[in-house]
Amino acid sequence: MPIIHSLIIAISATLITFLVALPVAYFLIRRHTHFGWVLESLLLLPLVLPPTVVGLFLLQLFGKFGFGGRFLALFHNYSLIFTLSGAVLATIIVVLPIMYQALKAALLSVDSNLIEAATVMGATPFETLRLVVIPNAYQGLIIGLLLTFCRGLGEFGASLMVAGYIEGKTDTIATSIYFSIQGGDTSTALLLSGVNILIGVCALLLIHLLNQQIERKKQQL
Amino acid sequence: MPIIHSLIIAISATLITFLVALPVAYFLIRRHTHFGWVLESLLLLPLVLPPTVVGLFLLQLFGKFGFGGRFLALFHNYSLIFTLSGAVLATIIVVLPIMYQALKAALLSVDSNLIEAATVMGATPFETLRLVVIPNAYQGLIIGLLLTFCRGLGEFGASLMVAGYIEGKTDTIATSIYFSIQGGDTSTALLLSGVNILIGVCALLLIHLLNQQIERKKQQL
Amino acid sequence: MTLAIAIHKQMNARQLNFTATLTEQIYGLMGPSGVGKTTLLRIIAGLTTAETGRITCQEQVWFDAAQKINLPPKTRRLGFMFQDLALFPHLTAQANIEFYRRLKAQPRQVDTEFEQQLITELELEAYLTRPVTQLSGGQRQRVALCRALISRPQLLLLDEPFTGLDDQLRQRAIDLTKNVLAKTPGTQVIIVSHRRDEITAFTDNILALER
Amino acid sequence: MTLAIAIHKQMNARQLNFTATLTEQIYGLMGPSGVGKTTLLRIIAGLTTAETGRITCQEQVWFDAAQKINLPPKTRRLGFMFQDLALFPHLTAQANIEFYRRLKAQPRQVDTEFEQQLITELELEAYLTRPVTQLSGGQRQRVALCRALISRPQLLLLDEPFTGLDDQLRQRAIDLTKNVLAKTPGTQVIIVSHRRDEITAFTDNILALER
Amino acid sequence: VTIHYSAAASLKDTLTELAQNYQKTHHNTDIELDFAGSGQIKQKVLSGAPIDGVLTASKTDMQALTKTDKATHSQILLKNDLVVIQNKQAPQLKGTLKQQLTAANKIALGEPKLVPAGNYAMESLASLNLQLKDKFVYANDVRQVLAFVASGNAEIGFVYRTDAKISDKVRISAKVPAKTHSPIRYYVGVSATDKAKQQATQQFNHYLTGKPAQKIFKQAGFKMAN
Ligand SMILES: Nc1ncnc2c1ncn2[C@@H]1O[C@H](COP(=O)(O)OP(=O)(O)OP(=O)(O)O)[C@@H](O)[C@H]1O
Ligand SMILES: Nc1ncnc2c1ncn2[C@@H]1O[C@H](COP(=O)(O)OP(=O)(O)OP(=O)(O)O)[C@@H](O)[C@H]1O
Ligand code: MOO
Ligand SMILES: [Mg+2]
Ligand SMILES: [Mg+2]
Repeated sequence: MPIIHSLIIAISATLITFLVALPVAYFLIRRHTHFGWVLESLLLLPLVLPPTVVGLFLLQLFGKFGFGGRFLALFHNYSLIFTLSGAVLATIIVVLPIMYQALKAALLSVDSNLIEAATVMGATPFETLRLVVIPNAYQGLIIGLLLTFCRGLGEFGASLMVAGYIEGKTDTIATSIYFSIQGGDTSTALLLSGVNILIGVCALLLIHLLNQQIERKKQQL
Repeated sequence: MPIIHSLIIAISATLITFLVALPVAYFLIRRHTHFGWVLESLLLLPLVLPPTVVGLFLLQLFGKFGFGGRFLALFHNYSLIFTLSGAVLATIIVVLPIMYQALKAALLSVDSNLIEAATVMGATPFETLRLVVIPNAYQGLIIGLLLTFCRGLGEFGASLMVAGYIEGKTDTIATSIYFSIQGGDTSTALLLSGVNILIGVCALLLIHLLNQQIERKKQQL
Repeated sequence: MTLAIAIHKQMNARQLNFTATLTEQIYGLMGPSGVGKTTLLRIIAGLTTAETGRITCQEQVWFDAAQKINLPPKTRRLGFMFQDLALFPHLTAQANIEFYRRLKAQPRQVDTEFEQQLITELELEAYLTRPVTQLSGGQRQRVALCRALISRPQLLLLDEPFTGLDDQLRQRAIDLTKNVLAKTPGTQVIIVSHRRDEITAFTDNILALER
Repeated sequence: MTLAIAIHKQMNARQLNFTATLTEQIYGLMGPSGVGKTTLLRIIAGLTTAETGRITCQEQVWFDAAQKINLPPKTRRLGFMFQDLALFPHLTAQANIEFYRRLKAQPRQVDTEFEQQLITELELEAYLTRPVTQLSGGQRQRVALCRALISRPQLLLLDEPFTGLDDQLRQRAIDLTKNVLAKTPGTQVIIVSHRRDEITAFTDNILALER
Repeated sequence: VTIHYSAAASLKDTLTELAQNYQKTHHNTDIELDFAGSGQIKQKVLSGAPIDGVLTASKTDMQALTKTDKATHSQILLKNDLVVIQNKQAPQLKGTLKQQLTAANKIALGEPKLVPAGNYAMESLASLNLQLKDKFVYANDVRQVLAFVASGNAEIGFVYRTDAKISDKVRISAKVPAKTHSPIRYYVGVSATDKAKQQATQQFNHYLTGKPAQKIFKQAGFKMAN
């Protein structure tokens, strides 16, 4: 179970941050607004704070008496706290800065001539992003995905705060490792660490194979 | 004091990981060795494991009974545990994967034609790195530095394990935040969080100004 | 099309003043290196903004510094062959040429027969499935020319389109371009070249930029 | 210099076989677009590896497929002007030209007077302090030529060095290159061009590549 | 001499004050205080961290150390009580502990293997014959139990009496009878290997059991062991 939970959390956090950060980064690079400056600072926040603090903040916000919590309670008395969705949310907040900065670096590396060429040809900003920027930035984008996914696997401070450690419901590999180590159960901890590393290496391998595929496609068409 | 400690830790961890990761990433990109594959997996390790676990591992390695600890004890009975150097070491291990992957992405974005041109002109790999690759990858490099520095500021799991929380000696902003929250001292926690955010935003600002400087130099020479 | 623009700062502190009314279909643009030919095309395309002036095209105001009008490039219905080509390096020759088809917002009719003819005339069949990064200089040049010609724009801007081709290919490319223009009378074209013969093969309307 | 090489795979499955012994100082290399001119220069420079063959230069084996000898490019003492220029975009024109001076491992004597002369002849003074990204196509072309000529190499490889220049500048560049070569008899040169007149201005030794 | 003293995190403020007082009169002893969870302290000592004095919030952690001779001279220092807390914003819970617990949807407690308070809570629940496992939310430490209750998402949580004071968002709704769990004791011990440090640590431990120290401990809500 912890393995499945971890995978759910890491994968959905990666996908969601990707889909959120990509348009934001793209938009902010294209126009240098002052608003962007504020947003970037905000985005750094979860990085400079200990994850536990981020978790505590989210707990208060989405708790029964918090603003977010009361709002969500309007929908069939829904609550994020002590659920897997809560863990996903916490992880998203923690990994978002990494994803954002990595994507920004990737987008910045795309030759502006290509963007101009697409624009002149009548491409909308979104089409330019999809057809020109992403394919040319893919190496950097993939590294951003890898970093985010792996950090999502390892994160436990914030999600433990928001989702708690409920066996069979919100336990993840990272929290299980943490608890078994603290409880002196080194063998379980080692086993679970091994699992996490394996997942990480699989992700790396996947990316490696994907890269090779793309390179081969380019070369031996 | 926590502020100074945090700055020492974050800055030295950033610099050291930069100096370590840059040549490694450069070397591994130039030649596709199988060894590199193993190294990359190893480098992912601290990312997929909870920082506390990384800290515990370091504690065992550099403790009285560990291999590293016994080795260091040969030098005037030196010990890393409960020292600022220990915190730096722990932080380095935690942030190294982020630095490495960010640098890799930055280096990959440099046009290979330029590297060929430098090579033909007689540049050694190191000269090529210094004169061509770094200046052309600087946007990505700077983002790597920012990410690493900020994560270093926020890290506390691993360094708490290795260096403990000793007021006036190894307390950092992140661990102080953690303990004030533990003690219910929310106002101190908020204040210290503010300090950390301020430092983060200053780093961002610095980078922004630096970028502008470089751009202006390029444009209005 | 009427043009009256001035630009100074974005030209390394050189001065470019240019005024013209273009009524014919084909114009050649000549001038010494660094005089501002590329800059002029970029201004017309909306990629660089002139400091003062006004550009209109078929009753439509594209640019007016005084009124702060500046139509975005994508609505100007252009074909632009860049001096440095700006081919999409992640795509094959064919995908570069057919890039227009993937744009949904501003579809342009590209008929397959016409495309086939361009490709054959420019001797590109054998390379269609290759990524453009694996093509020779001259092959890339032809892909870029093909990409610009195929778009059937309102205004076609060709920046040194025939450079780097051997005499035989150059002649073929010139003839082809002439053909395309003859078939699409609605397309106005400005051709930049440093060779007078390349221009006179098309037209006697020469716009000269001088220092 | 003796050359005997064959390459197939890295040329999009075209075939390139080339054998020659170069004893004169100046050679022109001609052939239709895509035939392998650039590829040949890259093989000589060591940037692309031929499948079979052998290259020697002044008694030194640079490449031997059978013996698996392949001297790295940096020890071949080359000057290479690339078809796509490959200027360093982060540097000014001057810094690009003087890039050699910053290389400590293989210093080449660059005398200031010589450098000054090249810059003047190529009309580059006014642009020296500009980043190359802000130069026009022809200006960039001249910076690249200047960077290659200044290096005083053992072997100079010029890939379409005079393309994109107007007649006047082209003539000046050709004369200048001739001058430089006359002053440095130790430098052997291979000039790629698609224009016969550019080659014959230098030499009658034409290496022709055919399909 | 400088001694490194690792203590349970819940004693941070009290012990910091005591160490300062102690150093005023004992100029030749420097005390490096370091705080962590009891389990973490045990881990650190077992991993060979250079710790001279330990103060744990549980018997089992201290026992793990004395058994392997990693700590000596262990002795009980303080006592504490287990209580259940609820959110101040919620209506005051009525009824016996048993009723309160069965009525709750979510019960927050420290992970038993890790947090001593969690372990005691489990003992009590067992002796009260309550099967509530599917209501448990395990927390990393006491603070997290407080946070869970303060956020309103766990109706009830187990903490020590002294911890209940940390947060002003919770109130004690019931006491857990002391006889339902093994006694809650704080232990001090000596882990130093160096003679001089051993002595200095013992002296400090002795000071902690003395009158002036007791007063300060009492202020924080602890009871003395004897
Ligand atoms: N981005 C830029 N910023 C500042 N100055 C520029 C920029 N691009 C070009 N210039 C300068 O503007 C002038 C005109 O450049 P432009 O590229 O229009 O010349 P051109 O007529 O196309 O020359 P060529 O025939 O060499 O291509 C040149 O002096 C050039 O240095
Ligand atoms: N990296 C590459 N991988 C595979 N094939 C390539 C690569 N580069 C060039 N080619 C192919 O090799 C052939 C020779 O290319 P080359 O660049 O040497 O031609 P060229 O004689 O210089 O032509 P041009 O005058 O157009 O520059 C071409 O058919 C080209 O498509
Ligand atoms: O920095 Mo953490 O809270 O140990 O993932
Ligand atoms: Mg131009
Ligand atoms: Mg070529």
